[in-house]
Amino acid sequence: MSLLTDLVTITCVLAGVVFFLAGTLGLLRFPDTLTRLHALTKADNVGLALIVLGLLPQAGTFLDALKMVAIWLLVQLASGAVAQLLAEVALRSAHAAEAKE
Amino acid sequence: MTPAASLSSASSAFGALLVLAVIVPLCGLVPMLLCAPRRVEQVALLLLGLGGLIVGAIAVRVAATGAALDDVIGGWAPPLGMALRADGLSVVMLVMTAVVVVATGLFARTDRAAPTSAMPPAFWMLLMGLWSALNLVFVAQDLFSLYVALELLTFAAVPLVCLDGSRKTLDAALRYLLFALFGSVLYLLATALLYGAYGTLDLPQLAQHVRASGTPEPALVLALALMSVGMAAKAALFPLHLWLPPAHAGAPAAASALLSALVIKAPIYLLVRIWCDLAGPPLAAAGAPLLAIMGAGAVWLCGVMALRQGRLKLLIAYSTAAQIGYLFLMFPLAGIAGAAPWETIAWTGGALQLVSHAFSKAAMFMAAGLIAEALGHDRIADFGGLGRILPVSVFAFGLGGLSLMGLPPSGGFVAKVMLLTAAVQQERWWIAGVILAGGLLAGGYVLRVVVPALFRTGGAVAVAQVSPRRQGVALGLALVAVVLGFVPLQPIGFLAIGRAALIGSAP
Amino acid sequence: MSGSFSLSVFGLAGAGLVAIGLFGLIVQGAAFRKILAFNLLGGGIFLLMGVIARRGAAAGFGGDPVPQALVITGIVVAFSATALAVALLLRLQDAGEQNSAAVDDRDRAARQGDA
Amino acid sequence: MSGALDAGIAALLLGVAFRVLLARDPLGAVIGFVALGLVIALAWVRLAAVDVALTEAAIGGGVTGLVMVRAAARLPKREGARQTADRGTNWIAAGLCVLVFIGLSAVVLGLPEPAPTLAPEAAAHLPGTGLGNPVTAVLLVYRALDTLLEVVVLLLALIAIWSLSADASWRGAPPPPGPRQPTEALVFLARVLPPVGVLVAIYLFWAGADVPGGAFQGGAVLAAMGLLVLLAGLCAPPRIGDRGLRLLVLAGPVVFLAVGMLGWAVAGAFLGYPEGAAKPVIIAVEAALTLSIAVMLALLVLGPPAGARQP
Repeated sequence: MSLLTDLVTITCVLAGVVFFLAGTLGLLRFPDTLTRLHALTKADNVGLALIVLGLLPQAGTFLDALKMVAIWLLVQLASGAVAQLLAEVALRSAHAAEAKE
Repeated sequence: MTPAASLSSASSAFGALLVLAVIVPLCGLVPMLLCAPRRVEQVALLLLGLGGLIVGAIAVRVAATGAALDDVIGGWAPPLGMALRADGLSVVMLVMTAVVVVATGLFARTDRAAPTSAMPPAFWMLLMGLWSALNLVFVAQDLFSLYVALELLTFAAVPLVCLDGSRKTLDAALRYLLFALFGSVLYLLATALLYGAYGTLDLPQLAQHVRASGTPEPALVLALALMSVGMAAKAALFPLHLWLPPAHAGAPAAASALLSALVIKAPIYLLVRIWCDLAGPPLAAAGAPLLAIMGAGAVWLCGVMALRQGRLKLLIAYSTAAQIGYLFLMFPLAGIAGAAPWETIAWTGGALQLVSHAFSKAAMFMAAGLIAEALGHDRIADFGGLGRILPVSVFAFGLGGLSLMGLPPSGGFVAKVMLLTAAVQQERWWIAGVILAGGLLAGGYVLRVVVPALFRTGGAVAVAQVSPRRQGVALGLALVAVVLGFVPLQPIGFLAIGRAALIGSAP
Repeated sequence: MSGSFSLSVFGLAGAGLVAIGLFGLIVQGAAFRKILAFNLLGGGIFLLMGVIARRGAAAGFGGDPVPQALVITGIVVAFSATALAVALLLRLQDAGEQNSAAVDDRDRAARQGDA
Repeated sequence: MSGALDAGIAALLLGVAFRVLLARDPLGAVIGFVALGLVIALAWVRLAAVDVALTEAAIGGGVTGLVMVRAAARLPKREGARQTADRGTNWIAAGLCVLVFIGLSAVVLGLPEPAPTLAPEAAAHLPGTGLGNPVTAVLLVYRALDTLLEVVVLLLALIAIWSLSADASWRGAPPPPGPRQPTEALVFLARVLPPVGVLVAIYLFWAGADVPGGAFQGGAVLAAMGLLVLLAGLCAPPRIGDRGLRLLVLAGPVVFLAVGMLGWAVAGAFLGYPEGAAKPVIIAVEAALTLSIAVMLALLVLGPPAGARQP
């Protein structure tokens, strides 16, 4: 039983880490703000989801598990909203640059 | 709670007065923020009276018992808790502060005849915060409380510079703030290191640890260096004085008086405590000459700068930077490495210089403010005939100038004679030379203002009336500086109250 | 926490942060960057206090609570200082944008009208 | 393993700090600064100081970061740009700072062993206070005067900032902090997050008596929620002359001062607490403090009220 849950945890967390790494790579290598944002939010949201999923079996109590899910939800909310804000700023400055040219 | 166990460390009877001196001005902020803006001034004046009474009571109590006043906050003795203490020197500082603050309040009061000249409500709130912070600096024993007090002082003092909201004063205020923050950050770092080395923040306990341990810890050496640089930045000691002239000269007269007379004295008082109480003899012997060299630089360079100013307020501001230099000459002369520096004539001389500078400088800034108000400018070149227009203000300026020059009768005279005596006795001729040369420079810049004002005709034309009450306040402060000239030329016992116990007794 | 190694590492990081902040405070020309540098310097000092607190772990506590409490106070004070400095800087900016003499006169008039 | 983790955090910390120092434009520097706040918060967790970690993340990085972001946005680029001194000054300053680094490191690494600590003393008196969190005990019992004065520092900083207003009678409101047309995402966030945030703030304040948390952390989260609502333009900044607002600002200091003075009556010392009933009194003080700190932090971020010049 414990071996199985540990296996699930390791698999999920490792997969999550891969997503984080991919997102970070995208952040560093992609050419402009919008594509970077795309890499960052997609990868990080899935990555965090996988890590939370992997840690759920390790949670001592139901409350702890609930807290982890709540954290995931809050991060989703925040990163979604922030990404949209950043995207709008990026679009606006891109338009401004075009107008100047 | 176990008060029985923790209340062991003694608060003296009436120790609560120390807490009151700190919190009463703060309590005043509550009605000031809730009442109508035009009532703020009345609340402030009421509190000035109340605060003055509290400080008076502290002074009477300490003088009557001949012992320091102690208070342990919440009954939690150091090192876990924190204590307040007023010894002879602190009481002198508290009284000096109270006199200047109350006088400034009376000076800044709205004239019924000219209500448009009223100070904004913010001035009165900042005045209360400033007073509380200064009182805390003079009575706190805990290094971190002192840090908080210094920051309170900064936040109260900086906006006073730019009350008129002009670009020039805002610029001066920002520069002042950055210097002050730089100073407090270094002080905080030093505090952290001392706690890491000794496990307490209480100054008397730290002093005992330092004296018990023999060779100085590296942490102590670094902490002293950091605190000295930090406090020198806050006190505008040469060569960190560049922020002072624009800030002190740009502020309204009442604010300049507070800044020049009181605010820069707080870091200097802390330096005295750090070097005399905390450093321990070997380090004090090494550090004192360095402080004195910086002081000598200030006396010389800032004195010369004051001579070259064309505007009266800038001249007075540079003279502040020069005069605080004298205070640093005190360190080697008082033999702070010795057994009882507070019994030396240089200790008394230093304290007297600090106090008489406060009174005379406050008087001079007020007089300068009145002159600027009456003439519409403060260009010294156009002061011809000023003596006829504003005799009382010019007289107050001149009397204040006596202290700066070190001419009798004035507190500055007695102070400088005492420092000179100590320098000659110890055959430190270069210090004696600095004191004499500084006096000549001061004579030069004071007479540059007074002589044309009194003996030259023409030029000055009054464009506005100034109130006799304000002139009276300036004159009153100048007279206090003169009266200090009648203290006897010997160490004053009051200044030694409570100091021996600080270092002598075991915890 | 693997004992003294980690403490040394954070001690060095704190000292480094202090040095970086100090450098910025001295050489940066713009007030805005000086304010940032002041915060770096403060952060380094707090970190050193954290190391000192951690060294004093005893009585079942992970660290000496006294320096930890001091840091909390210090962070709040540093924030107040930053807010004041930024407000001053922005006000200076506003004052510079307009004809300063005219602004001063209007300010004074506003003050007098309200008093 | 954990040593490597700490070394990684420390290296990241210094790297980000250099980025803040060297970034060309002001916004880049500020973004680095906010990131630094998070890294430092991590360091605090590793140093077993969760109370401080929460404060650093909420105030040191969060609210301070917000102040700096607003400043960076309003300043012209050249004002916040990196201006280097001449080469000579740079080298002298660099030399000085390297010396400071070496001296400081030597002192900190060479501090005496065993380290002096007040932890045992703080622990010994903890049962008498009724509190479980030693940091809260230091802040509100042993060194309560410092905390009282710290709240006064906030109050005085607020007065100082208001005094910069051209509106000397303090009737107006600070200018709205947000963009003129807030985006839908921001508005959505400002509608959804505050209830959660308020809950977290109340939890932090309430739990602070026994586990990490307290008035400052709770107040900072509350302030952030208020600022979020203002940023999204869901309501206008309050007029600073408002009596209710002033009462909120003063609630903490007044309750704290009143409790302090009651101490003379019940315990014979300023800020002494009644025997056996210390905890409820402390909780009451903390409740008032949380509210006042939240309001003051938010007002400090908002800045001086627009004066006559900006109608």
